Amino acid sequence: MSAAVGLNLAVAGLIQGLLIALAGLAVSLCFAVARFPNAATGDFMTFAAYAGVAAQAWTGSLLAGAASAVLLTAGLAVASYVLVFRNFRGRSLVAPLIASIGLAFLLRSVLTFFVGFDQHSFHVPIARAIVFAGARVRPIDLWLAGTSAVTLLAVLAVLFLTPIGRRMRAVADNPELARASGIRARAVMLTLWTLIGACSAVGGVMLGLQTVVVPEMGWNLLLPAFAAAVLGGVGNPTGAVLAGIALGLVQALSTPLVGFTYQTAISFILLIATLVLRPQGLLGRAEPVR
Amino acid sequence: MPVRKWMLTRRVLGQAGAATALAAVVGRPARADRPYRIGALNPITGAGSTYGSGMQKTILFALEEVKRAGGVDGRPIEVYAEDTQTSPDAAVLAARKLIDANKVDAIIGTWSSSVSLAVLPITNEANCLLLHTSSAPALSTPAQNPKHLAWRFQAASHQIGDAYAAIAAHEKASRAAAMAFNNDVQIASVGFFRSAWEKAGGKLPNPVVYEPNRTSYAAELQQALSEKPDFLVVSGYVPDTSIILREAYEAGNTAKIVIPGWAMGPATVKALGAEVLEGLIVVDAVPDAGSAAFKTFDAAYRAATGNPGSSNIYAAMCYDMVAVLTLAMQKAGPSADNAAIAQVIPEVANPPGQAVSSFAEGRKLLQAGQKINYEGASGPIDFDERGDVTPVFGVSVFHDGKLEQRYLLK
Amino acid sequence: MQGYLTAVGTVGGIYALLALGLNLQYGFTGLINFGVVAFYAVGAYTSALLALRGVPFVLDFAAAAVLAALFAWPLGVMCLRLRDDYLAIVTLAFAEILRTVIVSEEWLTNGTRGIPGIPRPFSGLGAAAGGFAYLALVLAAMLAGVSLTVRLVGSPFGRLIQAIRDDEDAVRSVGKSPARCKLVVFMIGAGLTGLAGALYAHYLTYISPDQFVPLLTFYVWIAVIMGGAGRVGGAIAGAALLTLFLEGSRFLRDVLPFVSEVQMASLRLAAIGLMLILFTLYRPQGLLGRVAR
Amino acid sequence: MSLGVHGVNKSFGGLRVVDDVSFQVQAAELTGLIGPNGAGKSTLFAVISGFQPADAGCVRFDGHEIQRLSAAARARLGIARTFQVPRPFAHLTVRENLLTGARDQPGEHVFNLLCRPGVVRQRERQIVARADAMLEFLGLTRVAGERAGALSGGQQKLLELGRALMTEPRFILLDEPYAGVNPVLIEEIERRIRTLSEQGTGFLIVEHNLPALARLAARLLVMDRGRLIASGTPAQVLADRAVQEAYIGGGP
Amino acid sequence: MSLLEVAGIAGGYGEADILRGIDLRIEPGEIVTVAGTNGAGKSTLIKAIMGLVPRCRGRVVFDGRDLLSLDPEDRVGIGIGYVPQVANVFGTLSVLDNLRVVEGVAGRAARIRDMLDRFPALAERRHVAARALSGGERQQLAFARALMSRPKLLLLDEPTAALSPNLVGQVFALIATLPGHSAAALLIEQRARQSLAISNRGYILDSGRVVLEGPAPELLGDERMARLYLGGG
Repeated sequence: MSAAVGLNLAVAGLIQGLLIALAGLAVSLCFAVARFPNAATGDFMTFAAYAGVAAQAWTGSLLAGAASAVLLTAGLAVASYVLVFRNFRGRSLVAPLIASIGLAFLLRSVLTFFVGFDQHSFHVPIARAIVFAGARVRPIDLWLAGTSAVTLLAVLAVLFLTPIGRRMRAVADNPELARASGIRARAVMLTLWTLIGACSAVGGVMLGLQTVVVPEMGWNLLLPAFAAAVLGGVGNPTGAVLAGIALGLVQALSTPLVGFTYQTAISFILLIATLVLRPQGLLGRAEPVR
Repeated sequence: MPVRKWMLTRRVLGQAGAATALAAVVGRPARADRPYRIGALNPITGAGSTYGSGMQKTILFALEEVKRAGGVDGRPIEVYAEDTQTSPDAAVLAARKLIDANKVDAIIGTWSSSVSLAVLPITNEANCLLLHTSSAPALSTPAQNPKHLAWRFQAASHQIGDAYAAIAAHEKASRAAAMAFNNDVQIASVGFFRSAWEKAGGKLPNPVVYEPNRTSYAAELQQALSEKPDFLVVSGYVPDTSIILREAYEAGNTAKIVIPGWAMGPATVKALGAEVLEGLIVVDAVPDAGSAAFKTFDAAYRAATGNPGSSNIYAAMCYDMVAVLTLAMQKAGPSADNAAIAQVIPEVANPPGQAVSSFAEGRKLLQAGQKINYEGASGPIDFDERGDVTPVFGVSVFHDGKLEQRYLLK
Repeated sequence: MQGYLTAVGTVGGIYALLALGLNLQYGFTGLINFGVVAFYAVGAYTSALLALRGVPFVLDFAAAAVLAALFAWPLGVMCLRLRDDYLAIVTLAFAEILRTVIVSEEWLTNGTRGIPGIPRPFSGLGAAAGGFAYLALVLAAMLAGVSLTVRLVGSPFGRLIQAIRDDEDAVRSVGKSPARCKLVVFMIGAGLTGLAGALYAHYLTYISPDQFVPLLTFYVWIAVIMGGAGRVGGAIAGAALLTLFLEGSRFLRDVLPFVSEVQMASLRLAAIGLMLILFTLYRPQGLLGRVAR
Repeated sequence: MSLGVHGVNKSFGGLRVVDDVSFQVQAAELTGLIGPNGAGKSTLFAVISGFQPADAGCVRFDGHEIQRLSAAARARLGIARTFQVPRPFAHLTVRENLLTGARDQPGEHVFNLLCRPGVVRQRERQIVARADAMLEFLGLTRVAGERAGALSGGQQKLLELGRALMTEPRFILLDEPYAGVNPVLIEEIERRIRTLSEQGTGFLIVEHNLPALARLAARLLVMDRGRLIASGTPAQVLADRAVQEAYIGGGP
Repeated sequence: MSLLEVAGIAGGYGEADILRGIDLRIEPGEIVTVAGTNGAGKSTLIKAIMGLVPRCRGRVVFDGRDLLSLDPEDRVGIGIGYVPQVANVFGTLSVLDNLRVVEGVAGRAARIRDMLDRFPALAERRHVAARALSGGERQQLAFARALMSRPKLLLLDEPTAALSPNLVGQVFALIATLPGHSAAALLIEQRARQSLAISNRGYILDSGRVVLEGPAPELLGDERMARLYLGGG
């Protein structure tokens, strides 16, 4: 593999990894604070992509489209918490997990009911790639990478630098102690779901910009997102982001060795290997026995 | 499509058929007491949903045309519609329902090879005809099609592969490359492309097989373009092809790209724009835009769906299925069973015989005892000994945002 | 109509067998298996490939069940000492890996081309009688699954399983190994799933990788959740309800004239999703189940 | 037969809960283990019974090192334990709880279940008979068919003792067997323990009810803050100044 | 009027009751010890007052307000602080964040400075994740966190369990200063003598009921008390 080929693979992998990281962060946040794996994350992304396409068609501006997608999806996530997930407090994680699968199906079918199965796409100027030290970088990649990185950092900043983020981490750490410290669950959960929605929305719009907008797009990214969340250490959002990026890179860089068909399987093999050798995740902390 | 209208259509067709039947009973008794039932089994939902409802509508309006032309002598026709969901399981149950509950004699319009392969044993066992639009080679092997009841209206993979090679020669390509979506049909067609191209003295590196649902095909493209080809076949479907075309442009690709017609939708043009598509070669067993059958089909299709007939090649095939089936029924006579009908299919579709472009024309000539050769909306519709249609490929090139047909491959 | 009903019964029976397998794993033992479709595929491919090499049907079916169970073994050994949800993630990943292997390893599985021409038992009897005989075979397998479940649950082994659900440490303290019991259940469930796969392959006579998608796993989950996890009758009722639902929507179109067929498909999935949500929220024990723990 | 711990250490997150503890308990000599809360008694039990791995040191039973064996394997070897807070199988009936404790039920293997149902049934009959006798002894016959989760705390304590006895142990670790049990029953249990002890079953008992324990035990071990601070006959130990300090706390 | 009045409180987690009708009161600024054997229901009593026991009946009045209708987070708001026995700090948060996280504190920054002044060991390690603290530091942090909201009543669940002797002394000294900060304390202790020494009154629980109660000096001299613990020693 020549350096240029490797470099190009790395660029592609990085973009892919940032997408997985966004989805993985949404999954991980939910797992850390609400304590269940949210299978509807992928369909939040799909919803965001459709919302973005529609809003772009309506306003004529990609920025406005993306912004409305973020707002609408955050609203959707909060609504799903209020209407569904709030009611599972104190039950095992299977119940909300199954309900989130149901929500995923419901969201996707409501979308297809109204807009059908046809392919849609964002309107973006298409430009030739810039060749940079042998690596081809598309201008859109720079935008995608930049936006994803900014979003990831923003979410982590909310989590680590703001009072509400601090409370969120406290709830994730020990829900009972959090209540006994006077932390109000409602505000924390509403913020959490807003973040989950926003994170999925940026991921969905990015995915839509890079590919095409179809009903199954988000669902297809769900497994890698779960993989990132687990690899990063269950309930460790920073870990999920790093693991997502790593997964994208590994997938891309492994192709010269395993070919394109096994590319996706690689991340799952890695996932299983990690669980066996290091059950707490690559960057995780040991889980207390519950 | 509103179901109420469809149910009405079904009933009207039945009644019209019954009237014809009554008239015919006097002369010829035999099986005329029982209508001939057709099952329209299309991919209304799932991966084939882009085409499915257009196919179903076409079958209904084509049968309507048959009825207006006076129907098949001595054979009233009923039609029942079902959805395959583009899934073999659902298709099997739907086929079962059609055969067992609705007692259909022919199933027409199955799409995607896995669906047709799953349905074929059922139709075969029930002595039911299967007219399909799938390209898997296995569908016409003696093992799978022992009674010769299955007929392929879509170009088989080897024919498409040969077409790619012919285009490469026509375009004077020196170094060719290929990418294929990871499924039976696409891998087979680039495989045939490779063998045809190498037989003609060219060389082709291993085709790059890619997975569906990837967020980027940059790496795959990079490998396909690594030998600096001047000719690249991308054999896939609409979503993945859209991504690949855009990424090829962004990567500064200079090779001529050829894609099959089914990988191109109205959304592709809208999404990519004229500049990206400029020079793209699209090959398809295109409806012979000049043919009379295509004009009739196109008008009816526009009326039924609001889209041009050229946007749904499978609908054109369904149109031809109805014509060929009813003409064969007409020729075989009202007492004929499916074996007899199947036997005369090549006789009404292949040369020699006077060229006809509709059931109405053909019926008149058959009544007069003449030989006919149906020339259809999706091509000339001539079958080989295995029951595969031998298509004519149209080669079109994008220029200034418009697809212009350049030449035909026969 | 009889032939159609036979077909619906056959497919429903296969779903019921799948639901019984998952019910044993999740309903009785709490193992979250999200890779149902993988064991199903193992069974289907094993039996199909053996049958095409001339191995008698009885051995094909047995091999399908055994091999599916054997595939469950390493997964179980890896996961069952970890937290409950790890099994869920590993089985989900395993299903995807397996599908990729089936797609890629053409020498064995014929890749995306799939395997046509799988022989079907009783096909010599003709369409009607053969179909009926096959339905009888599927129902017999289902009843075997039911009786196996009933026997296991009512046995000292079943008692141990329930004890494990209550308190694993206490089970250890009396000298029994929870991991061993869970592994056994996981493998038996996988074996039932593999048998269902074999029945499916020989019924359809054609299998290809795109028939083994994750959606199928979720269908089986839906059957178990709706019917009632941890109840033998629940698995059967859930599978019946699911089949009725999937097939019934074919006829529903006639009474909903304002819905197009494309929209009908959306409505079908929407209804499944909504039912999952409502069941987990308001009736977690399912139609026939006892109160979920 | 004896049970010994040698230089056992166990820490949780930097906190040394068991600190270099060594002792040897003879089966013939019923032994009590006392000490204030947090002294590390329960953790030591967990280390001996295999529920927690020791950070250092080893556990010997009957002359064999057993610290590599799983908890279940140690129980099969004959070391039974109860838990400080009762852990019955809440959804099983009281009788089923006892049945689950019985050893050598071939019906707990699927192979036997399907291939040797007769053997399974026969063994089950024996086990049920033993369980019923146990119920009788514990005075739980009246609630035999009730779900264990519905019992009072004291009844659950008894049930747990019974379940441990069903494993036919050679050595029993009892973690506060009297907590929440009424005084009449305490004497009853005491008698039973004494009988078992005389028949050769070893006992190590953690108990806060010192009078009751002192009546029973031949020897007492005292732990405080992870260390073994005293051992001897009950009279010696209770008179020990250090023990009193550890228990009620020293004066101001 | 008493600061806290508990009347006939009963309940538990599973099907069986752990608390079986307990009456208890605490006056403003008073330190009250609750002692008893393991499983007597001491921790459950504290959690019930905090609102962390799912099934709970009876009457709990704090500062004139009925507590049972309030969520735990709201009980913090009206002046109850809680230091659990284990898991009493947020291990993944820094020391500073453990203090900042408390909601509804007027003049939070100043209050944090107060706390750090009061616990110099914490001030030194303010940016360290709490899980890296030693046992004693953790206990201090848990106290500081609970004191952040200026509680009128502090519920302490065995604060000296598993601490080294010199730390035990420190903790008791710390508790003894609480009334000076106008806080009452409900203290669960195994070291009954030391605990009663700094307490005004005490209660002894057994099997979810109060079996002995009275002023601390009386209890210390009560021979039943000694018997319960040392068998007449």
